[in-house]
Amino acid sequence: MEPKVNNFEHIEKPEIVVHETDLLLIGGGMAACGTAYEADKWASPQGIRVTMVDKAAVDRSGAVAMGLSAINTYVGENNAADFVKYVRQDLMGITREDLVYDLARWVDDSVHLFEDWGLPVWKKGDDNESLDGHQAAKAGKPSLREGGKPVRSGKWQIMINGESYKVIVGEAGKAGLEANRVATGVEQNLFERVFIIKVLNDKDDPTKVAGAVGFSVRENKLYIFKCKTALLGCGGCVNFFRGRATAEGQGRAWFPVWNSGSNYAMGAEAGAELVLMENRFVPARFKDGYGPVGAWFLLFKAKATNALGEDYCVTNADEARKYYGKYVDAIGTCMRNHMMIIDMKAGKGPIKIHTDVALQTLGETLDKKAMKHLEAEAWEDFLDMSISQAGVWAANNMAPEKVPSELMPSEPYMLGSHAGCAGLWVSGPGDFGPADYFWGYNRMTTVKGLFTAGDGAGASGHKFSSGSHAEGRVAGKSMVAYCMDNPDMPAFAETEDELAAEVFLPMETYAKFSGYTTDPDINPEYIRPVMVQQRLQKIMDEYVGGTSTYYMTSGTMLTEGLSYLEMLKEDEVHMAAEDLHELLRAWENHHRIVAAEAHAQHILFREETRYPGYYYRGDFLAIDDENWKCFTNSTYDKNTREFKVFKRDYHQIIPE
Amino acid sequence: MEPKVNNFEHIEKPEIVVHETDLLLIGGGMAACGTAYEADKWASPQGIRVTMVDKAAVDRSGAVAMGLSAINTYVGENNAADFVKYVRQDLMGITREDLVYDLARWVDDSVHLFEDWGLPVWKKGDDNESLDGHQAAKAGKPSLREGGKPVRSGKWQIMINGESYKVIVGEAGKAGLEANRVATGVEQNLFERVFIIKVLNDKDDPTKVAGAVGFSVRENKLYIFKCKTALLGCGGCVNFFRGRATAEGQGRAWFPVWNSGSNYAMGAEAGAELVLMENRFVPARFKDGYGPVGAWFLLFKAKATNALGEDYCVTNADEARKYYGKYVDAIGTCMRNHMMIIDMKAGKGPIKIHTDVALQTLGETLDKKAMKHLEAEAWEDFLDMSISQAGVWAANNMAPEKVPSELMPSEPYMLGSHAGCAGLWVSGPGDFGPADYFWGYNRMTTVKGLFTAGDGAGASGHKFSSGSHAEGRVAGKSMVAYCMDNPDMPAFAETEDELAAEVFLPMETYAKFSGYTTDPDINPEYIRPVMVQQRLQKIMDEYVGGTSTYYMTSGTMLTEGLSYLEMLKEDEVHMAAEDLHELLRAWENHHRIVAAEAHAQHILFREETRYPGYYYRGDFLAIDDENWKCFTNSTYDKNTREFKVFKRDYHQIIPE
Amino acid sequence: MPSFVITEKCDGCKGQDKTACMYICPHDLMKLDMDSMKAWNQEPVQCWECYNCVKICPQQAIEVRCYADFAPLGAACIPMRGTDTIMWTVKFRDGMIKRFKFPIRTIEEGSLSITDGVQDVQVDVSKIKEQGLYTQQAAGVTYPVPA
Amino acid sequence: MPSFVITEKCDGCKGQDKTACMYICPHDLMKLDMDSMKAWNQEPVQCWECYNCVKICPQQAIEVRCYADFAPLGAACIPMRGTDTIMWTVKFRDGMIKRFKFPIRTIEEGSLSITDGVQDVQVDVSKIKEQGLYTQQAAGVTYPVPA
Ligand SMILES: Cc1cc2c(cc1C)N(S(=O)(=O)O)[C@@H]1C(=O)NC(=O)N=C1N2C[C@H](O)[C@H](O)[C@H](O)COP(=O)(O)OP(=O)(O)OC[C@H]1O[C@@H](n2cnc3c(N)ncnc32)[C@H](O)[C@@H]1O
Ligand SMILES: Cc1cc2c(cc1C)N(S(=O)(=O)O)[C@@H]1C(=O)NC(=O)N=C1N2C[C@H](O)[C@H](O)[C@H](O)COP(=O)(O)OP(=O)(O)OC[C@H]1O[C@@H](n2cnc3c(N)ncnc32)[C@H](O)[C@@H]1O
Ligand SMILES: Nc1ncnc2c1ncn2[C@@H]1O[C@H](COP(=O)(O)O)[C@@H](O)[C@H]1O
Ligand SMILES: Nc1ncnc2c1ncn2[C@@H]1O[C@H](COP(=O)(O)O)[C@@H](O)[C@H]1O
Ligand SMILES: Nc1ncnc2c1ncn2[C@@H]1O[C@H](COP(=O)(O)O)[C@@H](O)[C@H]1O
Ligand code: SF4
Ligand code: SF4
Ligand code: SF4
Ligand code: SF4
Ligand code: NA
Repeated sequence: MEPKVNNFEHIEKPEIVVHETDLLLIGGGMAACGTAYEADKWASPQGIRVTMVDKAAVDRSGAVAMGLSAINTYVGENNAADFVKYVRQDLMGITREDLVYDLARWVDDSVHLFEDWGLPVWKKGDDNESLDGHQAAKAGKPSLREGGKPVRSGKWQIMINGESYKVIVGEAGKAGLEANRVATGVEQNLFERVFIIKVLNDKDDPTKVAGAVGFSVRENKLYIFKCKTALLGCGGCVNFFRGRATAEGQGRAWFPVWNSGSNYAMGAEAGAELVLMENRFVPARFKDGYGPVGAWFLLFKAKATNALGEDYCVTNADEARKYYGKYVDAIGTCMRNHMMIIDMKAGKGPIKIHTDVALQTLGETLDKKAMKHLEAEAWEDFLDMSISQAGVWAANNMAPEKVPSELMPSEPYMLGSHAGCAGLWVSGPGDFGPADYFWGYNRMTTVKGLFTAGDGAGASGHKFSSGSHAEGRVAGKSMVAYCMDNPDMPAFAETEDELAAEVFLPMETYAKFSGYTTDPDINPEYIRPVMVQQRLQKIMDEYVGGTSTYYMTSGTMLTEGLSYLEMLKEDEVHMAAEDLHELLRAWENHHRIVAAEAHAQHILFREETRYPGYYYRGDFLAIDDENWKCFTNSTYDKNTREFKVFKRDYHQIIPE
Repeated sequence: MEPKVNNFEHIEKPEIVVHETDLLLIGGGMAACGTAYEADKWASPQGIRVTMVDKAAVDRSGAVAMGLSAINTYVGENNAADFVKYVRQDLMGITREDLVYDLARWVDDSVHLFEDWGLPVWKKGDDNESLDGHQAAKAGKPSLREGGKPVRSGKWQIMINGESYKVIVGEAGKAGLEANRVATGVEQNLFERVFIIKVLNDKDDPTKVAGAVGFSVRENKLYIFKCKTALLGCGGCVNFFRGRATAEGQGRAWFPVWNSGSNYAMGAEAGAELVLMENRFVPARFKDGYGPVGAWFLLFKAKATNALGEDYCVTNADEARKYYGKYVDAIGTCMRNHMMIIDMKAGKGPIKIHTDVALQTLGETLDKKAMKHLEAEAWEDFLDMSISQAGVWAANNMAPEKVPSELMPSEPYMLGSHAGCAGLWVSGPGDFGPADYFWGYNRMTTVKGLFTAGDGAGASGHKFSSGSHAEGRVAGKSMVAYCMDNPDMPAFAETEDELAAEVFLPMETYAKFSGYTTDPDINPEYIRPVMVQQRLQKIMDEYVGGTSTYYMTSGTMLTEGLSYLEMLKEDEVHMAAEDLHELLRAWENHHRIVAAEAHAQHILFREETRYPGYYYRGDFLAIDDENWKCFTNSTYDKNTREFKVFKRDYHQIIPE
Repeated sequence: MPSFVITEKCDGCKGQDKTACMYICPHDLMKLDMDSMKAWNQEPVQCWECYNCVKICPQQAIEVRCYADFAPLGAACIPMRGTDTIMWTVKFRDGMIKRFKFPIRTIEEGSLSITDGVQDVQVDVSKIKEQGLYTQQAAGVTYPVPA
Repeated sequence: MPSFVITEKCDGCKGQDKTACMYICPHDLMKLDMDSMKAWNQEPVQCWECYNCVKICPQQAIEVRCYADFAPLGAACIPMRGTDTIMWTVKFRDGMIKRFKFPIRTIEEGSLSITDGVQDVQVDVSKIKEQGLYTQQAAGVTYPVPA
């Protein structure tokens, strides 16, 4: 097909807004709100300007938009070294132990602030019963900071009443921004509903950040940001694999459907090194509604079995050990999936989680009122963070205290903060750890001035909401330090007109060609973003180990899939967008494609099955510690659009 | 939810057309066109009236609408007993040998007529080369009837230039109808664009047919047909399982997307016995475009291998023999799938068919012109009957002579005419075979006066297009005989108003409730047919052995799936249709649901894996000839909406 | 590749009673917009790509664009159906063109006979319960039964 | 269960600059139809069912109907979000009702402070390259390093 050009012949040229700042925070989620909060404290006294850009409204943007029912990383009475061991084990032996250990040193401080800011945290009552955040306050229980006892679901997890979690954290983040705005005298430093499409590099030093460009989904405006340092705080990558819903329900994913891999794509395009992009998270979830299982397994002590009533993690352990040896006994999240999948493939489904037995067992010792409270806790878990699952219960006449629920492993996600570790390769703290893990600024990527945190920072999972916030704060402090060391404002080569033409091309294409046919959806001159996404999802599903192959792939399947991805990359320049909303979808899908290719290329490179239950290399079914107990890193050339994947050393810092 | 009623308060009441006839042919495909043609000859001289109702235009309705490139059943120089052996083997040992043998006695006559009517049939040239239908005529080659030599792809298959196959067969069928109309003096006896929703039973004898009811998709008209005998000629069941396409491509199925199980649903609701409804066809097809493989394997002698270049039917034979013993060596269609699936699950994909090697090998002995002809033949195969597949080649820059193509087993279909045998239980010919296979009229179901043929007639696959036509003719002749024996016009109990209210309820529902929300698609008061279909497909896929479990199911999965189907049955009465087109979709999906439940109930009943490669019972993985070498039949109670499944004897008629 | 209608080319079949594309589509997909008097595929997701609408359109206003959820852009298969042959132009994504011509029938549409040759017989209604289709009975074919 | 808007109840946020539902939806789904001045979900297939539009609508005009491709009809989860608690009414398909009330915050929206308590410190910029978040540095927390 003819290449497409945009000389604004068919659409109105957007207004071009150029905004100069020192720190640019891209995203307004848990990490970026932490950055805004911490950076204000260090930057404002020095007149250093902080600006945040979020594609949505900070109150309810990112993964925590709906709320959460637990804070999954709170060290409390435990210690950082044990946390490293836990994370290392869950991530199959390979993790950046400096980053994980570092995180454990800061994370509780953020949790304490959340409580200060008004987040209700469950506490233990006098008889060891659970009190919700309001009951605890009424009973005069001290805050966590003051020694209050949280209700621990697991060793690292505590329960909260988290419906407004993001509203609260967002309010504090916005307060930090506002304090900085006042201190620096700028007119505006929070831009909501602006989607960033790419980071701009310095015109003389392509390994350095210089700004970012995006557009408003509300007004016909192009936004060009100039900055000294930028944070990628755009969360993980969702819906780049075909999900299990087939139509209306495709927006229902476990992780937030609006996070589209911007972190990984923009990082890669800016030249930042990626790490462990083969890693993915395939959470076992309550079927269809994607209700999380953590509270059910850890707090309510529910058991899951196959249709024969067998605990698949017991009955399949011997079979699993054949390939995965010791990794089976130090069981982690992917291995639990693996043993479930063995039974699903064998036709021993449906796999069920016995909520009924769990609640009845807990109820044995409870009076009526306490039992009511327990039932409310069970529902709150979903009503706080996965309301659809409560809807699925109600729609199927399923009361969790009466009947079990089906579990299902989901489609794959990429993320760096939950039980996964895809992301950008960042510098560690520097006060310990090997020299090759430190290059000056904690959480800086390999691009000078470009930082990341939360889902963006790779090889260091299990941060969760609290750790993402804390890591954002660490990054914020580092960014101010970087600014102080690098006071000159960089410049980029792209002209405003070039950027406008590039960003708005899909709208020009639509305006130019849509009249050619009587249905704007079916037109040989272009492709609508939704179809790009469907094509991507199908390729990933079928060739890169999605649900429909039970997560199986191989060198030959990947090679085939990559050849289809190549054509999709050629075709995405033909996307057409009817309006700004669809333009958003177009660029989201561009990000998904880059992130997806990274995923496929990394899986192809790593010739072993490091994460059974997340994906399988049919041609290398075992874990191969001999050759692959290392990081797999990559760089991307945005001009040739090619990845180069290579190994980096894993250093063990915390002994077994 | 409140039950829905239709008292035509929000929509205009349709005109009610009552049409009386003697033979009512429901459907206008290969079988029904055969019936119309043959019945005319017997009925017209006696003033017996024949009427055809087709949901589409006969010229291009049914499975052959696009065309076909081969006639898959032509006995020719072979004999009927061998045909029975072939079919029995391909259908895993259980078949109605009387029906299959009977078919072999008639089928060639239809093929000869097709050629008389203008269908171009390939012939062998003097040097044994292939001549297309025009070249053969130019070369003066005799017709098949006159001893011309067809180009055989397989023992039973011959090649044609079949783009206009259905136009031709339809023209002859319509000519038969027109001759009958003139002979009987009726005004109209062909109703196109009328969708039949159900067969009506006699008011005094519910085991007897009395008519049928449907509606026009073009005009606001209800059609009530009164008849003495009716033919169910509505083809197979497509898209009741989730397919492999995810969006726009969901209309692309191998079998015709417009055949929605009407045969099975209307037959069951009328009280007719079903047989082998657990059987399905899962064809291995060229990936995505669903291009058939027959010509490639049989005519062009292509080989298929896994990604390692291995012939999976060889390398997996030993493993397959563990469960399926002798059935592996007498290899049939499902077993070929089975061995392919073993490799797919093991990550040895993609499976490829080596079209390149095949054409190059055939080309070795050919000159340039002959080579061009061969290339054209290769393309014609798809351009005649699966144009999408040619499109997939072109879209991927794949020339079949240069690169291999990927194969993929499809989602399941139910059909009785191709390599599958779901359908209605019909009487055999009666001149041979056991007494329990004959009840008076060849191809009559267990409902008096209700006949079927083609995809509708079960336990006798491998009729294909030609056999379906011939079987339709057999049925036509029997129907006239039945009419002669039963000259009284039966009557049904339902009033015209009741039928109108029932048929148009989805439109009343839409008109009444759609304004409640600002988007008529998302409304708590109803469900649109497309979502009913999506829900059905997902249930079938996940619990009844669809593609996403690699065709695995089990007693526990089926039981779970049936509980979801039960709720879907409760919900389908809440379907809403904006217009007649959507009303068509509503009723198609009602038919799919009934057919789908029959499928699930039959699979649940048969406690073995009779058709490995089509589906697996994880709890009964082997073939169990001891207990299950029998037919599984069922009846449906349309009031309780329950199936009763039971065994019937298989009698071997043709010795090994 | 659902079908699509080229706005400029469609003339709504000149306001005839029924348009050619509506008449032929086996799945009731083609619809005429009464305001613009142009046709469109009302449910592309249900399109089988049978090309019947494409082949029948008197204006060559209908083409098919490969299903975008799995086919890369830029290819097309374009038929030109005559009275006895069909010509196909296959355009590859990379621009390569292949052309093919196939027979479609040996007797002109509308002129086949069901009373010619072997069909030219009067059935014997009294033999209706004997085996054999009418042509076979007339030709005196005898039927094998299994040994 | 994508969100839907009850025609009667939506008042288009009284023609304000931006409607509440448009303001809040994290996925840019809610849109105001300028003719009818009513909102609708422009892309239900992308709806996460986060209920933020439902919770924020001043007219209680938005509800959610379970995703029809997998959920049977007739159920609903209906929130009523107050200043410090949220009330949920869960309606089962069979009509059974469950009600729950949960805390949502302990400090009123808009009134949290980032300069109170431990936050009330001036950072020492010269220590920016030392370990510790500003609160921790101020509190003199010392950092473990691995043994
Ligand atoms: C969705 C979800 C998430 C979790 C859970 C359940 C559910 C259902 N569980 S449980 O399963 O265990 O139950 C956890 C739990 O209970 N406890 C916990 O602590 N964490 C859980 N998470 C994980 C945490 O939420 C997660 O770790 C953090 O939120 C990650 O923080 P961060 O990395 O900052 O990502 P974000 O999603 O919060 O924010 C992303 C921001 O970027 C914006 N954005 C994205 N792309 C952009 C672009 N191109 N331009 C501009 N802006 C652009 C977004 O709008 C957003 O502001
Ligand atoms: C789609 C398809 C089919 C085949 C093949 C490839 C492809 C891509 N292959 S290969 O794969 O091997 O390549 C075969 C091949 O090459 N050679 C061959 O002989 N047969 C093949 N078939 C099989 C035959 O086509 C098939 O066996 C016969 O057509 C079956 O005949 P019949 O049972 O009459 O079904 P039909 O589909 O023709 O007709 C159904 C009719 O019913 C109408 N209808 C349906 N429901 C109705 C309702 N409720 N009310 C009113 N009308 C209502 C339809 O409109 C239609 O008229
Ligand atoms: N069965 C389990 N055993 C141990 N930890 C679990 C289990 N399920 C979930 N978790 C942990 O609980 C937390 C929340 O998990 P999830 O709800 O699955 O996101 C994460 O830290 C998980 O690793
Ligand atoms: N699933 C597979 N897909 C593609 N190549 C494979 C696969 N399994 C093995 N191979 C390759 O096939 C060759 C022979 O492998 P083996 O099965 O070990 O004899 C080696 O080069 C393997 O890398
Ligand atoms: N590999 C094969 N070996 C033998 N027969 C086949 C093979 N593939 C298809 N057939 C037969 O070819 C005909 C058309 O098959 P298909 O094109 O798959 O519908 C049917 O009779 C099939 O049973
Ligand atoms: S057949 Fe062609 S000209 Fe006629 S209405 Fe359809 S698209 Fe238009
Ligand atoms: S290609 Fe076939 S199914 Fe599609 S609209 Fe045209 S006639 Fe209908
Ligand atoms: S928030 Fe409510 S009232 Fe306001 S526009 Fe949206 S739906 Fe209408
Ligand atoms: S429920 Fe959430 S995702 Fe859906 S429209 Fe409302 S705010 Fe948007
Ligand atoms: Na789908």
